[in-house]
Amino acid sequence: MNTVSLKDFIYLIPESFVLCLGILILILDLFTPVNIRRKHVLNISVLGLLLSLPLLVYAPPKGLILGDMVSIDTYAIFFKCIIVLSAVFALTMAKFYAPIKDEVIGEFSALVVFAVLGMMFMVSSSDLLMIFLSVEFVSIAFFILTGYIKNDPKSAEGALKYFLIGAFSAGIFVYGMSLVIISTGTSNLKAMSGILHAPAGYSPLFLTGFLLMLVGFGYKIAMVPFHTWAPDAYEGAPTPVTALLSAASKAAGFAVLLRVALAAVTGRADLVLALAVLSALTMTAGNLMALQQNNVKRLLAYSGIAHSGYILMGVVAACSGTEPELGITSVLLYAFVYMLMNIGVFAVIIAFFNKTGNDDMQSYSGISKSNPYLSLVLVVFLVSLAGIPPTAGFIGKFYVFSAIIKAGPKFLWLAIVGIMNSVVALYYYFRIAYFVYFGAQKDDGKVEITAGLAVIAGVTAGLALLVCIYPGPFISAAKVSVLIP
Amino acid sequence: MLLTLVTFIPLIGGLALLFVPKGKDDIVRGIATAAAAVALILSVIVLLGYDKSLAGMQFVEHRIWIPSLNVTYYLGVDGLSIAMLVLTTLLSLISVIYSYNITSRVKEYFFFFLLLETGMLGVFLALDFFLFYVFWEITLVPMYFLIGIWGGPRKEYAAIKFFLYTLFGSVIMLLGIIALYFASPSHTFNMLELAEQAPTFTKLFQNVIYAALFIGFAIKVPVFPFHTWLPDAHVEAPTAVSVILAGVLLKMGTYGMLRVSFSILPQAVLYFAMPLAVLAMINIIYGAYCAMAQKDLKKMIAYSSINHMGYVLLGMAAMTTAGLNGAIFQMFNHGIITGALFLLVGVIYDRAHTRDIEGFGGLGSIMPVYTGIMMVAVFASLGLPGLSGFWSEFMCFLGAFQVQNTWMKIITGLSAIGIVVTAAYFLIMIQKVFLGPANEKWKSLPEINRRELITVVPLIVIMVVLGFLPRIVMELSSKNVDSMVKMLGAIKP
Amino acid sequence: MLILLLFAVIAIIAAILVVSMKNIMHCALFLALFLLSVAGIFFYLDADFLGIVQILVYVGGIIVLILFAVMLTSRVSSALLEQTNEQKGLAIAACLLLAAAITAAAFRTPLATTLNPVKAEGTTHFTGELLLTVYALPFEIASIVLLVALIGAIVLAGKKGE
Amino acid sequence: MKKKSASDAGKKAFITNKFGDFGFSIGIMMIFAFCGTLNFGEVADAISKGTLSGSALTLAGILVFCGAVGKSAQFPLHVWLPDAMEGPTPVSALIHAATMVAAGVYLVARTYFLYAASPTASAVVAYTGVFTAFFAATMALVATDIKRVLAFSTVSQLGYMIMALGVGGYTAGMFHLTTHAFFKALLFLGAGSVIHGAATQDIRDMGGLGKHMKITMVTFFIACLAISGIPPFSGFYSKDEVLLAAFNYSKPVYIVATFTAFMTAFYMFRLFFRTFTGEMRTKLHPHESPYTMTIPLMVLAALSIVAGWLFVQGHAFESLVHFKEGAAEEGNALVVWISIAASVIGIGLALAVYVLKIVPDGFFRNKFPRIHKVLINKWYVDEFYDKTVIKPSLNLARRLFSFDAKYIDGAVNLTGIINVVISKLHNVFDKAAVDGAVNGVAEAAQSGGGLLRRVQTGLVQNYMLLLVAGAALAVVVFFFVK
Amino acid sequence: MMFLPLIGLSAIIFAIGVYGALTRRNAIGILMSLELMFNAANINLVTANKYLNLENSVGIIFPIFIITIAAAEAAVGLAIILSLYRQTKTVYVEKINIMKW
Repeated sequence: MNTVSLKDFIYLIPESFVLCLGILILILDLFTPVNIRRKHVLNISVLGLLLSLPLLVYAPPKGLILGDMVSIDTYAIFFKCIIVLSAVFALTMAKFYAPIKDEVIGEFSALVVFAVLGMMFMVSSSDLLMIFLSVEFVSIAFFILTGYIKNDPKSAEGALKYFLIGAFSAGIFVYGMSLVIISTGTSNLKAMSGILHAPAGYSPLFLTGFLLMLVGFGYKIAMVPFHTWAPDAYEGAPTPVTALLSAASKAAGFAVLLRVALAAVTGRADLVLALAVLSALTMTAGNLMALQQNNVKRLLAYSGIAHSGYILMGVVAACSGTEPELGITSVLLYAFVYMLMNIGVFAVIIAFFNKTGNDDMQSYSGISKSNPYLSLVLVVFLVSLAGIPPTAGFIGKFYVFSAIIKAGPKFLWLAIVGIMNSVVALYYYFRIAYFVYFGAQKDDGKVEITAGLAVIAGVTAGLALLVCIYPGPFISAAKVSVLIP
Repeated sequence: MLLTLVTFIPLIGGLALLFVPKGKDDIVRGIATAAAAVALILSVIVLLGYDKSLAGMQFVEHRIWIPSLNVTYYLGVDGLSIAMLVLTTLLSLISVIYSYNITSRVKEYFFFFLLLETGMLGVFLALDFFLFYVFWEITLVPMYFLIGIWGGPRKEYAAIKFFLYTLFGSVIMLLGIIALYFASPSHTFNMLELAEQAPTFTKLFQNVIYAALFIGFAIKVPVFPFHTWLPDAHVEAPTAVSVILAGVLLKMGTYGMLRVSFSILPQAVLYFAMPLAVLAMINIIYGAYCAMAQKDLKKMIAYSSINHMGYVLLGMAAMTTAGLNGAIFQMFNHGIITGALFLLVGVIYDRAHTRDIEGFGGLGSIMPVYTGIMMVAVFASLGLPGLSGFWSEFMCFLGAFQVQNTWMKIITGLSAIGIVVTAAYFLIMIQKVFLGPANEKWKSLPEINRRELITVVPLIVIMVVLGFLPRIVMELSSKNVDSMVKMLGAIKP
Repeated sequence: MLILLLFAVIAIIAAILVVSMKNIMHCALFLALFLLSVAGIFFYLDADFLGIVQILVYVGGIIVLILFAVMLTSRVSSALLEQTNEQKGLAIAACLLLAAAITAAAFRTPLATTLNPVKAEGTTHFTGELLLTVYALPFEIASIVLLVALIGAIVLAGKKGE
Repeated sequence: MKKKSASDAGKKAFITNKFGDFGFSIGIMMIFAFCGTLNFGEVADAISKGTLSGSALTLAGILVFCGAVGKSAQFPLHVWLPDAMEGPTPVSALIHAATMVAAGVYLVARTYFLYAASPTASAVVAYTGVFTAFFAATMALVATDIKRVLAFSTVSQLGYMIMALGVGGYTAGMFHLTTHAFFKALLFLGAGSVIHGAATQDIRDMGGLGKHMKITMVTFFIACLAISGIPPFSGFYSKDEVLLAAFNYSKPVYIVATFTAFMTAFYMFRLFFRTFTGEMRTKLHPHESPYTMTIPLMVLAALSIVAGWLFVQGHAFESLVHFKEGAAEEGNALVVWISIAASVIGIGLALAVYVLKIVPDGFFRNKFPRIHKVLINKWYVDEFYDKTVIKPSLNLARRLFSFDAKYIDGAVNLTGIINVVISKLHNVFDKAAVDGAVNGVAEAAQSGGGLLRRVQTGLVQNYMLLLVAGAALAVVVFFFVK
Repeated sequence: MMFLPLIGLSAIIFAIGVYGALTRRNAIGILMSLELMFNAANINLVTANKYLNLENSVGIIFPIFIITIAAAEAAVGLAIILSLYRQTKTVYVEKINIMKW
């Protein structure tokens, strides 16, 4: 039995801070009158999350602590920053999102904060037990958040589907884990990696278990064919939750998937190939289905699936060779970039929702005439999502493609599939732009641009442009955060 | 600093536009014109300061941009790009002036337009492949909106088709760029450095990369069979955008081939010379015949662009001094001439609201000045000696014929059929539109107005002047072409 | 050995009944039976603490919860309705495939199986020690998860915000 | 309508010339490719050094000749010249027909070193020339438009010159070019005067104009004599030299050329007699043209008379052009007499038909209606071109374009065969749904998306089944397919 | 040695659970089937702990957490079902498909 120093809890100060924040909000919620709750409670949670950022950035990385359960490394910190940032944005958006009633806004923000906490543990996890626990933690929080809008059957239905598929895949996930533990004798990734790389390390039982585990990860990152919940949950969930779900939850999923993959997949050609095939499937299916959508949130869900495919390309690149750095960097960068643009796009969607009352593309018809600012910002995000310079999306795509090309000619086909897909993707992204700019104007009414949404949209758009125009700091941040397996 | 200024002044102007209060369209137009004019003036300063006796890069700006990727902000001009630089700024200013007749969503229009100009200038000036790609892609989005919002009846279709097509090409190009980066010993995007390291690339690698880049460039040119976006885009685009599209954007493709493929992948260029020549031939003949079949004036000129870009390709496939010089010159000339033609078509369309060749007749007596100008442009386009188009076409053919290869000679010979067909379709058009009895329906069409004259006349003057003094442009590129031919000659087996 | 076999058979039969009974109430009861037999297996495998937890949490908590929900929705949970959907065939095929693959993989994996000696005092003390050392962090997190679930259940099922 | 045909003619002239230039430009490129220069002197040197020789030289020569064929309206590109007579005034017709076309002849003469070095090329030139001369003359026999007759005669005379160059008589060719310029200018201006006076161009409507337009008639007569080659008018000297060169080159060529001289005399005097003699056929009010028109006529008439004689004095013309072809050939009395005889017979025949009416007017037309029809229709060359070149070109253009619109677009959009297959399937299953499938990619992608979309049934257990199936499939593939 | 038979048992129970989750029309029924799946994993782990040398005795600790999570999920899941029931008056999942495609 290892000796475990409980003093290492000191390295979990950011997590503890977020936990305390969540509890504080719950308590505060009790003593705040309903009419000022939206303002005060949300402000405090945003502020608190913002405060945790410096804690994260300036806390020294430590490596594996607490019985090798979690790893406080720069890799995790990078993802934690993404998560916290997207939660900050999501909560700010929630302030202007009417369907979430004042009465429950306190619990809402507390749940978001707890979800953030879960995701923070998730990206640090380096033990199957921790992975399971934190993944389920996050899932449970999101089940609740998805079904948060009372009286909206879509919200409840989304939550039910999300929950049923989530719990079901959790069952498969944990069963896979049990097989992996049986076959390797350990639940610790580091130890597992060592055992696997011994001769005959990959037993059939392990492979079966790992594939079943892949279901759990696949569900988390919306990988085909485990993606089916995403469109329904995205459409049903309150839009701020959708934003958080697509930006943070996905990033966290990738963080933990990559961590596991680096330990278990690297050097196993067939597993890498399996990931590559899944990547190709994911982006293709996601894009093709997105072509059909008229609901913007649903469309973004499919597009998010496609983006998962792109990020998986980075994972494939990271696992395929002896030099995983570029692949890991590309995953980190893409996750960050994707967070930026998705958050921005959802901010605009909320603004438009506040005007039109629904998320259908057709209802955006000609909206650019009355709302040139938001429309232009929206175009920046669409361009970015399509991966066209000078936007962040391009840098992300560039890195992913770089990584996959560097992995050698054996994954050239994947790169080409990716290329084809980015062309298809352009079509549906610009279908939104088509309605916004080319459609016949419906009425003259201006969207009441709430300052907060405008700021979020503006800031994320600015960042999206900055990441391409002056990418140095972002890239070096990703580079120092590369996980050395 | 000069080149940076040239490149970004339009963008700065475009951003400034956004802060103009609503309804002040004249201020918007003023700012846009000023920005385009400043860019033109600066580019002329560059041209005057350009030393044509040197083959190397001039006005170089080199700064670190993304250190971790070894990406640099690297601008410079040489003989390949200087003509394109001036062409771009000139046509942009002219198009901006022509666009005064745009009345809806003026602010957005000029914003997108100036953004487009920055993108185009960047493409011609960038010497870092990454930077090049960024600018290359920047041109797409404004073009999409320019066609999609202010275009003709089928604008949405044309816009998305243009966008998808060119994006498809450019993403494949991106793969090629990345592969080049990793293959180069110093992991660099610097085009000049890559050119130096060209010998380290294997032949197979060069061929593969060439193919990847070619698709990207070919779609832009456009080379048969990637050309179908062009007629649609041209027909639906507003006049000024057509001018830019034909005048400048198409050149990005051939410029890319010269700048990238010819200097970085010389082996592959030699390997693919013959296929390129065949494609050039197809472009010339096919484009000409398609143009002949058109009933729509604008579509005809659009197809004539395919035809004329074929000459450029032929000159490039020749890889001789005359051919390459001719190709570069033809790029410039085609920009000027086709730009003028589109403007002129725009003039008549604005008046008659139709472009049906059959529907006109006898305009010569109704709009004599307009007819005269149109004639000059048409004759320049079909290569009448004494006008600029002749020289470049002739040089392209001459260069191609010089190649010591029977097939090449046959291809060149066949391509020359295109010249005849070109003359045929233009003359048919002239006859149907301008000659013959005046059509009663158009009796009251007003003559070309001052704004339109201001835009067209400079182009006509350039055609005539270059018709007599082709050396003005030809000299600019000759040094670079010499060294390029020498380099290609050295590796020839 | 026989005891184990007995528990195993009961578990399987109960499991099958859980997924095939028409009356949802009966299903819940068979689930309880299943959980109890699994607890029996745990006891047999010297995991006495876990067995206790199984009985307490599952049978005492979850089953009660489920029964509660069944009764709340009883108006529609009529026993007369068909309880399985049309994708039965496909589901059976997929499940058989999965079970076969897992079993085959297990049989093809050479594992050095030995009987682990069990400490005389049972596993409770030992488990507690582990939970406060190596597994201290998961233990803490588990408590937060339960807190979140609690809040969530209240928010979702409660009348607040309607 | 007049203007329309004028613009048609302009177009025709331009395009036909382009065809010639097409060959010409390739020829130039070829020369450049071989010799590396386009300087005449240097090219000549290169040829003498053998840099350009053999079949390449022949080809280059023929290609360069193409330019002359177009510009000088030689068969088969002669079609534009008669139509160009539609030009508004006789003066412009003069420029068009008499002087501009000389450029082609000049081109061949200027590049004589090509032909001197290549017998095949020069033979092509010679035969083209003589055929054109004959061919155009036949058409001139029946033409009724005064300007058209002159145009055909121009073509014919140009054929003469070209032939002369082809048979090696460079000086002769250039000489004929010079003298021809005088009398053809005279003829055109005379015709202009006639048209001005009679207000018609159709010689069938004229007759007896001589009474009213004396100066015109006399000068026109002089020009007709000159072109017919009657001594001592200028045409005699040059034509004589041309025929001499042909005689020395090849007898058949010579015979055809001489026959052409006969026809020339006949149709020129046909024109003359029908215009100026006999009865007036319509009620015109002809009047002599003003002095501004008649004085040039007189000057040109004088030149037409003396120019030939002047130039042969002391080999004046040869020393002027000095081709390196050695001394001029000796005169051949036989050739001289035969050519004079041919001309005289031609004039006599015309006299017999149109003045003395020994042979009834229309005799030929009635006797050989088919041949007449062919000639009137200019040997159907235009129709032939229309059927074989113009229509097919336009058709090709249309086809290519529709091909472009339908297939390339479709096929490219869809990246290949999938589109075709899908559209075929559509065809089989749902005929009504078939349409061009132009936007293949989008369609294919859309329908692909549509199929995939069916996966998203909205039923959560379908989703779960998919999930399990995916996992099971992965496991199975992993263990059993590998 | 009962190792492999116990693994087989868990596989069977897992398969039964999956089958139930795929076919039960009643959402609560699905929930119960899910419990079977979790228990299958628990059996695996406990068996492994008995017969294999697992690091840190993860075989008996992990099930504790699985049970905890199962309880939490059951609570949340039932809450969701109840919330939906209140709106749509049904617990049959195939009737819940307003969102699709």
